[in-house]
Amino acid sequence: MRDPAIQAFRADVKQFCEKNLPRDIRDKVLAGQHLAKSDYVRWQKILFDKGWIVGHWPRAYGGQDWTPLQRAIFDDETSKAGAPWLTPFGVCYAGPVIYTFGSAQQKERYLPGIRSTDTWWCQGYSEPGAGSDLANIKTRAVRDGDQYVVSGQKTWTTMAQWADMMFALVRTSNDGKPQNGISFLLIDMNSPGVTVRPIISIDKCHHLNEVFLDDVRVPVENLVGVEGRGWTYAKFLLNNERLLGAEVGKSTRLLHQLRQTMADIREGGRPLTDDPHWRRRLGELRARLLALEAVCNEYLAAAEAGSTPGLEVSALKIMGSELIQGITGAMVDALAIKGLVYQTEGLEPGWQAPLVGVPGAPGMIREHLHDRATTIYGGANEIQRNILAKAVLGL
Amino acid sequence: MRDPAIQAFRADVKQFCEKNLPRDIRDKVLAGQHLAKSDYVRWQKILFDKGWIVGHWPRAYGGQDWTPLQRAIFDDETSKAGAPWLTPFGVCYAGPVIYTFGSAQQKERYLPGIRSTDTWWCQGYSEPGAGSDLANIKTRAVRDGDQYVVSGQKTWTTMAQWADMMFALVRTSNDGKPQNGISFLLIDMNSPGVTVRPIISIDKCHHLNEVFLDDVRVPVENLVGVEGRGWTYAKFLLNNERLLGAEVGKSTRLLHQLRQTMADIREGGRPLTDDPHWRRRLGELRARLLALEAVCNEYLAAAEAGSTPGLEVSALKIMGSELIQGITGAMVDALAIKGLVYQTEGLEPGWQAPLVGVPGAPGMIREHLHDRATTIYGGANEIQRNILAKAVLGL
Amino acid sequence: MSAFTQEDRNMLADSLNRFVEEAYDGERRFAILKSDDGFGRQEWATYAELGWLGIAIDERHGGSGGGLAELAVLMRAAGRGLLMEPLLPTLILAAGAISQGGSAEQKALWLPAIAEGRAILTLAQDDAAQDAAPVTATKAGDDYILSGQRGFVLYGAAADRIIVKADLAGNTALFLVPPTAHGVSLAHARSIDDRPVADLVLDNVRVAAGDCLPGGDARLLESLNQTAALAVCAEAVGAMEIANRLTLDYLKTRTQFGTTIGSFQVPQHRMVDMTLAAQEAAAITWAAIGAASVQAPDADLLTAAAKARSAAAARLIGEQAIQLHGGIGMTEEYVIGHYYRRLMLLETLFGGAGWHLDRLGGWTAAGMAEGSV
Amino acid sequence: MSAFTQEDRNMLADSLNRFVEEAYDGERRFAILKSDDGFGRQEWATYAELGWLGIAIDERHGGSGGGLAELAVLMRAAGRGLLMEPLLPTLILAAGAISQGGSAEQKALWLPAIAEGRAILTLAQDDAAQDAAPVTATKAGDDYILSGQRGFVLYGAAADRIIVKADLAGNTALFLVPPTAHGVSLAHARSIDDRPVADLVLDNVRVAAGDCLPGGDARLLESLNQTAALAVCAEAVGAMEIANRLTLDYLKTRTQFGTTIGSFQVPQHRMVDMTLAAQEAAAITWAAIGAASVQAPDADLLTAAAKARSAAAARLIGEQAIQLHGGIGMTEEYVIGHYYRRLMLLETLFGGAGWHLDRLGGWTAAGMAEGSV
Repeated sequence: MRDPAIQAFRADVKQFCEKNLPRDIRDKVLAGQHLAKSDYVRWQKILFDKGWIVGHWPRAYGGQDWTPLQRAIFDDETSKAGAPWLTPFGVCYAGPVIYTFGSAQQKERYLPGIRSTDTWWCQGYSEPGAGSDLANIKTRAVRDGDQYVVSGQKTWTTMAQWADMMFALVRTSNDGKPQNGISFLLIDMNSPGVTVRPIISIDKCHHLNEVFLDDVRVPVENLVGVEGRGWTYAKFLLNNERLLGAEVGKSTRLLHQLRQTMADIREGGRPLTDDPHWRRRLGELRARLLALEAVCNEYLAAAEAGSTPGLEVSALKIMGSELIQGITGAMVDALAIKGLVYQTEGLEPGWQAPLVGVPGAPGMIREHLHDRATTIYGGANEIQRNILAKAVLGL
Repeated sequence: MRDPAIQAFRADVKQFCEKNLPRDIRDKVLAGQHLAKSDYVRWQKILFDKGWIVGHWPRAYGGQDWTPLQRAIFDDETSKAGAPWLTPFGVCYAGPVIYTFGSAQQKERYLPGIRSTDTWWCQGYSEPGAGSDLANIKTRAVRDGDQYVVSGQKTWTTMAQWADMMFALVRTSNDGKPQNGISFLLIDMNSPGVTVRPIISIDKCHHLNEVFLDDVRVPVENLVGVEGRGWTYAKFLLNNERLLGAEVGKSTRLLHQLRQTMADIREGGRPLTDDPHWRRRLGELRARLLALEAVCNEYLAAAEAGSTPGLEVSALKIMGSELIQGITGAMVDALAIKGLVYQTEGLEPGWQAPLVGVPGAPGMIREHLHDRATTIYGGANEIQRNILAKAVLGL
Repeated sequence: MSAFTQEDRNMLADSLNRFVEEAYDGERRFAILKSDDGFGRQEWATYAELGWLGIAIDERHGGSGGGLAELAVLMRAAGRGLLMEPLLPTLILAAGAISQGGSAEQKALWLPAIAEGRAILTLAQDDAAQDAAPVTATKAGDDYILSGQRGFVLYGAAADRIIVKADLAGNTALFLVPPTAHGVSLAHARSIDDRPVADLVLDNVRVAAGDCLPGGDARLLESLNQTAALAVCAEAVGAMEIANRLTLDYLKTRTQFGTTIGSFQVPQHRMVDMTLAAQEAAAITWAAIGAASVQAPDADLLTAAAKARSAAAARLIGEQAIQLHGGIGMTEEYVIGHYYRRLMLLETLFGGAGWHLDRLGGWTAAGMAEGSV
Repeated sequence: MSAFTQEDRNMLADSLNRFVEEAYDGERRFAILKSDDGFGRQEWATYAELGWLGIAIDERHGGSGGGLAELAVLMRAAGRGLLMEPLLPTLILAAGAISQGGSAEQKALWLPAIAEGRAILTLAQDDAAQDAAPVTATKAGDDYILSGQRGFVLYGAAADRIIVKADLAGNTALFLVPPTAHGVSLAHARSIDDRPVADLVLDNVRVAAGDCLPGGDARLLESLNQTAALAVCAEAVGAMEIANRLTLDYLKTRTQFGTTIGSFQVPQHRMVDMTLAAQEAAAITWAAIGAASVQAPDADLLTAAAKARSAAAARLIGEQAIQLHGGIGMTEEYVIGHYYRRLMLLETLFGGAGWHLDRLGGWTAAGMAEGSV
């Protein structure tokens, strides 16, 4: 990690963000405010122009062949700088599956729009009866000539309201093991029969959706790879993303914000940073963050050395998500009674905090409420512990 | 709990202890030092003379028909006063089973010695393969004329080294459900074939033993109740003791000691009682103790009102044992580096603390190490949670 | 002290629970949430009719002469049903302040109005707005002039009177301020559990001498805050009961990997811990309420313990209720998240765990009171 | 800086682990525990032969020129095998003090003796005896006179020299004191993990000028304590590895209710948490050792984090290893309780979690150093 080339790369990313991350976007991110689709697109196009949005892709597909370590540094530094979440649906999920398993025609048709964020993707995995238990998906795709007829319901579909395309797991067969009958399909969100219904989450925000698929006709050429192998491709994706689950960059940014909040809030005339309980709590979160970084660095070093991906994803997901909840929980505790007013208007850009409440509080409360989901999505932490018990410990 | 009659009884017990608990015994208890068998006997005989050692027994058998609440108050106040543990093997376990299920001859023969502590009893339940899983006991009792021939091994047998008699669960049949073939037998520890081997525990002390039973001949008249019903009698005992599992008295005494230790230990010139972290930790333990008392009082009130015993034993065992570990853990943390010297000589009565270490530290370390077992014995807390999940929650 | 017997309280609890289950269902509650008022005016009238608003008001003033124990029964039901109405500020804070510190005229004017549902009152004391100027009162002839700011005034927008804590020449004083008075402005918002709250700005507001509470001193306020802390504990007990029940139901019905979630040991043990936590919080809460009702010497000790343990239980139960529900627990449409947010509020109101533990630790360090046993 | 390559270190670790597994078995270890010395003199000679005692001693003084990274490899193995020998006081504290603060003569005299296993040394600094009088040194001609007390001197009874921290006219000074010197008395005891420790009383002990370490100042001591904290972390990493391995083995073999304990989900998840905790503690420990080895600006920060996380992991693993073993875990005869007690010691030595977290929190509150990334 102390390698000069690596440090130089880190400095580059940092400096680039300082110069090129639009101030208005950064301010919204740091205040925890709503971002418009256009904010995400604007920033991702800036990164596209720099060649970085798909830095982790192979050069053959327009990438830079970044190592896992570079990828992690890029993610860290953009997060810390206050960049928006790099929406992964295109560049991390759909793209790599398409260039790895897709047809030449699919590559030609979809990769350019993914790179430039001209096409917005969403992920059609979860269903009402298949959350942590993905193999249980029920959405059916029945072959009818040159088309699949797709019917079913997807849920928890992040940002589907903005999506042009969905990559979806669908059931093409009920024979054999449940995993075997699943296929990977690219669905145009403008097709007749696609209905998107918002799900408002407990932070009062609209990130999630239900997507109803009602006899949606999808051309056969939108099948990625081989019919019935969708489960394999989905697992490939999971491994692909294994080292980012720790969200070190996000935690670092949030910890900075916690520290600032502690300095801003006074109790009995003293800032919380002077309170022994709060100092120790801050120290504890810092220690956990430093340790998580150290674990990531070990994994990354192993990945650099060419070791095959293992079960890091589960370990990092557990540690990372629980740390984020630790930090946002501390934020809300620091706000104390001042944080019990949840002014969702405060999530709108340009909002001027009135007398009620504390500036920045709405964003922190939103983050806290939203992040209750970090231990649930992507396979609940209980499932991750099951996986580790079985696969790593042999229990 | 604010009933004047109850408060008067509490005051009586307290006053009696102040006057009659021998100072030398109390000092050993408060210092966490070793007690000799004679110390236990001496105190229990004092209580016997007062008629209190079997206060919870029916009057017909020499008791006072105490209510569950009186019983709990007696236990609380004696513990707080620094009385030795009221060894339950005779007066709480063997006695009640014998007067409830035993023959006239058994009552006549055994109850007097139990009341007066002239006979020392031990409990022969656990075996190497049957700890939390008691139904799995293997010790065999085979009928041979007027005798049972008993072979097997008991373990974790507390104070067996002092015992004249053991009440034991033995297997008299292998038919049907494992619980059904278990019988309740009274075994003379002086019989040929009984071997007691000490188990030294991690506190370096000898409380526990293995008891080997090698073709031990036990007269048939020592069978309590009906052959094969031993499991029922053992469960009866469990319910009998259900409200003492919280060990409120012991926790109260230990919390006093923690507070004293915090006042004695100085860091940076200030006693720990002035340290904000330590004050909050003490407050937290106090809050848990007050809440545990409140839960006990609710159970006791229900029992007074004649409600049938339920699953309180599991709930109180979990809360009580985890609180005790919380307190002794805090003691060791308060001692910090000063508590890392474990002078077992300091457990001997009359020992004068030399320069090394802190007075009282050996007793506190012993207590801490010993109390790691509180969440294990009597059915590990994991088992208690299983029981509650099934029986109370219906899971 | 209370005119109620235990049987009366049980009957009260039964009728409250029946109301919550039958009349305050999810649909009605969502409609209330979305209304401008943020609470049910119609429900408030019902509560008055059923005599609930007067349970702790003296019989001379149209109440039924109960006390904290009866208010706790009411607040527990409020927690179970996540009631949105201003029970805490009106019945506990304002009626408490007037009953204990008001003049005969103030009592005669306001207590019947509260009991009959004609008046909603609240109390402004905490300084929740950062760096807000504290409220000061100065004497001006027979009147008082109040200036300053107060944050987090529960139901400030709906109140007929806001009882404002002010500093009067170095002493605490309480004033009945009409929100329509000249110089009063209110900024409205919603609390994290969707209740209407407000920040209050007083700019040279003139208050008549008759609107100062003669007994409105610091001791009264401390006693009110103690009572309110226990009312909040009781409300949390109710909310935890239902959050646990919903979660247990979910464990029993939701299937994953071909079996119910509740058949796995980890969710089982967690549910046991949530159940024990709720039981413990309830026991210490009722113990503290019992002690406070008779002004027992250990009332402060037990109150601090109750608030601290109930806060710990609220956090465990709130967080794990969401976790065990999985995705559905994250949706606004489903009610468990509302229990979570209500519990977040209750955990913090009238002192979070840390504050109460610091006090309890200090008392314990100074010597363990015998009164506690 | 170090003469070792990563390959060298791997080879060192292999040979250490082989020794621990083959030569330092339970039987031998119990014999050592019960011996008067409380550690293996024969083993000490073996360590010298194998070159382990000199790994961090300069090549000019008969060592192999390694540093903290190599000592960490050694200490990790010491933790795995619960070694009883005085590695920490001799190699880290005493050899460290002499290497960094000693005169040329002191180095030439003591460092080869240590490397060759001819001398055992320790350092007395903490004031573990309550109200003990601190050690003061006064100049008396060319000599010094030392008086005072020090507690918890590791292996004080076996030491050929005790390096005593004393106050010399307001400054820290270190002196090499022979335990046989006139006026020195030692009270012996065992630590909670069975190691010989002593309290030291110095009553007008005369020490020659040549036995004062010229560079033995407060900065040196701070640096030694930092190094020792990391050595303790490395030892804890080793102990946690084996405690986890033994517990996992037990879960896989012990049956209850007709199946292995490890087939239940609750023990499974707890074992996962223990594994993750050990992994985390190891990662931050190696990161801190890497930083300290090159004196990186974030070394202090990482050291505090390493000690705090390793303490938290040690507690979780120690306690749960016993809990998951059940009754057998409570017996002195079985080794898991020995791991527990060793971890208790390591958790506290050179600052427990609280102490390090307070520091870390203070630094973080003052500003998050960029050097940490």
